[in-house]
Amino acid sequence: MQKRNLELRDINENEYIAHQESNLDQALGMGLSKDEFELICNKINKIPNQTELGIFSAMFSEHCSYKSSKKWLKTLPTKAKHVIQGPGENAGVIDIGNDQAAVFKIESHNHPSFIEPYQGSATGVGGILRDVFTMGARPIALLNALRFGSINHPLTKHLVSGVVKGIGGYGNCIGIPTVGGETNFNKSYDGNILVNAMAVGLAQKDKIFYSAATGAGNPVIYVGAKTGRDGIHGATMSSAEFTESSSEKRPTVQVGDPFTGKLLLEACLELMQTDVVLSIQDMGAAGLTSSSVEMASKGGLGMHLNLDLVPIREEGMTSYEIMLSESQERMLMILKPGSEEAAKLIFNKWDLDFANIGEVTNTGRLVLDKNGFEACNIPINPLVEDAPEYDRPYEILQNKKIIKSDDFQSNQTLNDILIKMFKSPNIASKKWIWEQYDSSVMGDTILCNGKSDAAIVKIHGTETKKSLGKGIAMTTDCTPRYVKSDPIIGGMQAVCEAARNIAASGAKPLAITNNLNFGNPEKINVMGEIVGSIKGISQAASTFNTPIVSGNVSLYNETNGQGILPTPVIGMVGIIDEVESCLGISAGNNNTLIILGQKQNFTEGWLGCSLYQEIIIDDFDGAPPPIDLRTEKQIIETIMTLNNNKLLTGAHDISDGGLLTATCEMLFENRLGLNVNLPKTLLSSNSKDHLLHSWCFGEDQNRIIISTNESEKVVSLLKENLIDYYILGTTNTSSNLNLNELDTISIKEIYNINKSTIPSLMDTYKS
Amino acid sequence: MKVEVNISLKEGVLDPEGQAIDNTLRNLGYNNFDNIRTGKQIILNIDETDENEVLKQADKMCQELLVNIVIENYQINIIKDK
Amino acid sequence: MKVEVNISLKEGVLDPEGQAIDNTLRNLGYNNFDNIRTGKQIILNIDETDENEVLKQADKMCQELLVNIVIENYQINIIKDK
Amino acid sequence: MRTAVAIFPGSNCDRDMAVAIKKITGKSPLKLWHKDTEAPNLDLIVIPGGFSFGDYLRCGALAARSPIIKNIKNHVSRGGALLGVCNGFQILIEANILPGSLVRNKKLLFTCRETTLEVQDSIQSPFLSSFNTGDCLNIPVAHNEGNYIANNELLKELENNGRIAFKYKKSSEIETDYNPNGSLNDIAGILSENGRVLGMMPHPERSISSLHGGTDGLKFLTKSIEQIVG
Ligand SMILES: Nc1ncnc2c1ncn2[C@@H]1O[C@H](COP(=O)(O)OP(=O)(O)O)[C@@H](O)[C@H]1O
Ligand SMILES: [Mg+2]
Repeated sequence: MQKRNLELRDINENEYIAHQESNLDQALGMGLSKDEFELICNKINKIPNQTELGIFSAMFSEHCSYKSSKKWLKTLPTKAKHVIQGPGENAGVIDIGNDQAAVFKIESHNHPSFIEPYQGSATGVGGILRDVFTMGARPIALLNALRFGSINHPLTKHLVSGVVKGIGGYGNCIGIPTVGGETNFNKSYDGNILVNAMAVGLAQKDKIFYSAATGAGNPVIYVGAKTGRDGIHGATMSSAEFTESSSEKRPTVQVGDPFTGKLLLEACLELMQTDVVLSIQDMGAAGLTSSSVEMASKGGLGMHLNLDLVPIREEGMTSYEIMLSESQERMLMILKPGSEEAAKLIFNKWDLDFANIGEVTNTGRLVLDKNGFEACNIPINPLVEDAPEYDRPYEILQNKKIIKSDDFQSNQTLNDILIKMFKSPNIASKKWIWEQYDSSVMGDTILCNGKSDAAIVKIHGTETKKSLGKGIAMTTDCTPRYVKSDPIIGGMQAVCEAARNIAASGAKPLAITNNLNFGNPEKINVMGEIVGSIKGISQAASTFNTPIVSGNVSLYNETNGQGILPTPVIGMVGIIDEVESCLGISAGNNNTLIILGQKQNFTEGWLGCSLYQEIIIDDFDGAPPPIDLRTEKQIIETIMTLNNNKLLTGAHDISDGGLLTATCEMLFENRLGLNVNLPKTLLSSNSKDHLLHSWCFGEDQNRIIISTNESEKVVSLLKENLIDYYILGTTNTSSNLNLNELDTISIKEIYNINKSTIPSLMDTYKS
Repeated sequence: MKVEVNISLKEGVLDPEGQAIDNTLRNLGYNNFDNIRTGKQIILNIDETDENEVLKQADKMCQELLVNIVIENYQINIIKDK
Repeated sequence: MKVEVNISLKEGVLDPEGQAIDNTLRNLGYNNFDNIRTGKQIILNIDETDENEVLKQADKMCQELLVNIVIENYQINIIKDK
Repeated sequence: MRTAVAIFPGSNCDRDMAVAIKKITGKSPLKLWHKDTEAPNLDLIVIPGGFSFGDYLRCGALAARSPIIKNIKNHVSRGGALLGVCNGFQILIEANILPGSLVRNKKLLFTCRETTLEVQDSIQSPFLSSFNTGDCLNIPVAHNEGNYIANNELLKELENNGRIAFKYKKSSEIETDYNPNGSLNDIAGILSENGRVLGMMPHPERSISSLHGGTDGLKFLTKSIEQIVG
């Protein structure tokens, strides 16, 4: 033994070091705890060498093991008749009829995007696309949920600019349309921005590919880009809290190469047309380590790889570096034996590396050779099965304080408030952002960015004589203010808003992917936010029969002890049978606006936790607006019925900023006017009256505004079904929003403010 | 004084552009070359006469804007008029 | 031999990137500079020992691919190892 | 009608263009791969949009050195019609099939949006002969480098000899943002000397449905194809 090691040292000094026994200090340095280190030694019956330790530390990281959240993720509803594949694979899969399936997932790239906004967000998009096409699906749409710090924070504009360029840089180049998403600003994200990217793909139902390895002796194939020293230990880094000094310890940043990503996409899909791929897994976080371990573990098998055969970009890479590299645009596959040559031709055609690096074994062990020596030999089970699962203490804090409208003594008019609303980058048009995304490539985009509450992309090739075809609707939503004040209601609300958005675009909600972004789970109230929102999400998702089929968890979003607002982002997918029946938000002239879900005698709106409150007191407080899941479900079903009867011209849900803000947004495109039908009790108020303000800006839930030119039929249908409704008025061409004699708002003026807020904020910042 | 800032990717950082150029050159029949790396160059005049002062200012500009110090290295040269 | 190719826009050709950098630097409070121009740098090894031969080959690469001679100038330097 | 779409690694509007052509001719266009050195006789070749070779070095530069380009040049010298859209336009310029340069958008931002194109008073061209000077088409753009530049001499040559096909059109006096990339004289597309090669930044293939993007692109492509067949 001694002699062989000496020989290895002669071959490669660094590789020799990687083969040496590790110790507790090194384990701590890699983010493992003392208990975890001891567990590892016990389970593998030896002290791991440094490569082995690196592999354990990656697999035990929060990012790969979900050690803080696993217990609770298991409680999510994940089943329904239309679910083909729930959580546990690279992406979730649902049945959308016609033997087709939608494949989708959301994933965070928060920490990398803070360090290097362009590359961090670009590789986030690349990563989520690989998760989707690994399953055999052609990606057809991208969305993103972004959270930045206060717009006045010195880093914010730099981060916005870089992240938006990075998302566009990858998505535009690879040629998948970016059709939706959300962007919000809050000071809690000053040091921890959130970049969550969602991808949706389309596959044949009977041609889904999975990651479980099969068949001892089958070849293990590496394809894609070469391995470099990119982002080594990214998985552990993204699970650690930021401190001042972490900017010093920066690992090499991963650089996205969307061009190679495009080649990999085409090559993989081309190979998948044949029947030689037995299993396939992308190399995401923790690269070759997590892909090989997960494939082997899911198949209950082992893997024997020769790392000398891995295509590398830099000289002298050690086994440790090869296993932990997070170089982008790579995949691992198990092929039918004998098919290697034919498969290789496809990858060569696309100028990609193709290497047979080992084989599947039935030993249940991960064995790695390097320079003719064994660099790693460990059982696979403990890497996955024995990864710690914590039952962390938690306390769900629910703010029950009711804020009454007369708590606000504002001396501002409705017009003043509306101007402030649309000067807030949280409400203002995000056109500056989405114009930088190619939203129409692939030629199937029907509704996107800003035109509707959810994006709609046609399913290619489903045209019939009668219809332009079926479509997939998608959206991402979360209102962190609500989650902070009451995690359970906040979790529910995110699902409700998503479902409402899908329905308001004319589609039927089907299933969910979610991205749980939180602070440090070792803090009892942060853990409470996690548990609470999972409870809320579960209740709402069960009510709508929209199970969770995939997702991602991002914890430790804290800087110097300051956590982000809890942000469980819901990505929802729905289906529309005939895309021509889709609904945008813009009302036409002479349309009647009717609020579904608003009682006739409704006069006091819910201002607790509202954007109105944030604008007046620059903070938020009190209980969030309550949610009634049954009502929500009814409203969603009602709008679907109304639309099936072809009674609607548009729809828009009431959310951030309340009724008046939503109304303005419906009037903008055609610069229309409206005489608002105010409840009698408010007729005698004045434009600064707090009760009137609460009616206009309250964020009471379960409401959608519809526009129609068949108001009588709509009303009779609503009455028949006992749905609360309130007629807001009929649009006209005056461009004025009149609230009786109380106030007149110029839609043109608000429209211009809405349009110019973000460009003018970003214009003062260049590059 | 005329100053030239040469900006290159740090060693080990992927240079997809360099790779693509490498491929095309090979397709065009070149093959006795290797190690292509791409970089940027920014040339400007700084209105100072003291070399040290010029270097100091250029360095500040690099740190503050011109260079992405997470993934890039840079080098500042004073260009002497010929 | 290591070669550096510096590629710059011809005089009079619009340099939007240079303009944007100029603006931003001024916004950041710099003002004693002018004439910012941006360019590209390509560094590669050519497997030849004769300087003239190296320059000749590099020049051919520039003409054939690396440079858009309609709007760009270029200059080839041999980098001597230190 | 024999049509083909040329595909480079990184092309991403090839399928969209094929869908549009099939909608018009009823037949899918042939696919030419960038390494193909032989191609049958064709009436129209389209170089679609995308990011050929990742847009590395200069947009279109690496694609313009592909083997297929020789073929395309032969096709042009035989009098075949050639359309380059977006990245296709960039490739035509890099391949010296059309003159001038396309540089970064003035605002240095990728831009995806609607534009209005005005048909110019041009030389005889199958792409434009069904339109009148001053006709307007609403067709979207999506690009990072569509800022057309040319020296004075070339600009004069283009303007005076009817080689400008389209310009971005200002719809009102106050509109400042009508030109999405800052191109010289608002140029959106130019023609070869004989009018049979057209390079344009806007994407007609993205404007073929009344539900999204309108149908002006379809109208343009349909009329072009009719004229090419003659
Ligand atoms: N919040 C969540 N809800 C449901 N499933 C989740 C959630 N977070 C992660 N998952 C599932 O756990 C699995 C591992 O996800 P992840 O570690 O993000 O994969 P990757 O290897 O692509 O990074 C996936 O199947 C994912 O869908
Ligand atoms: Mg994955």
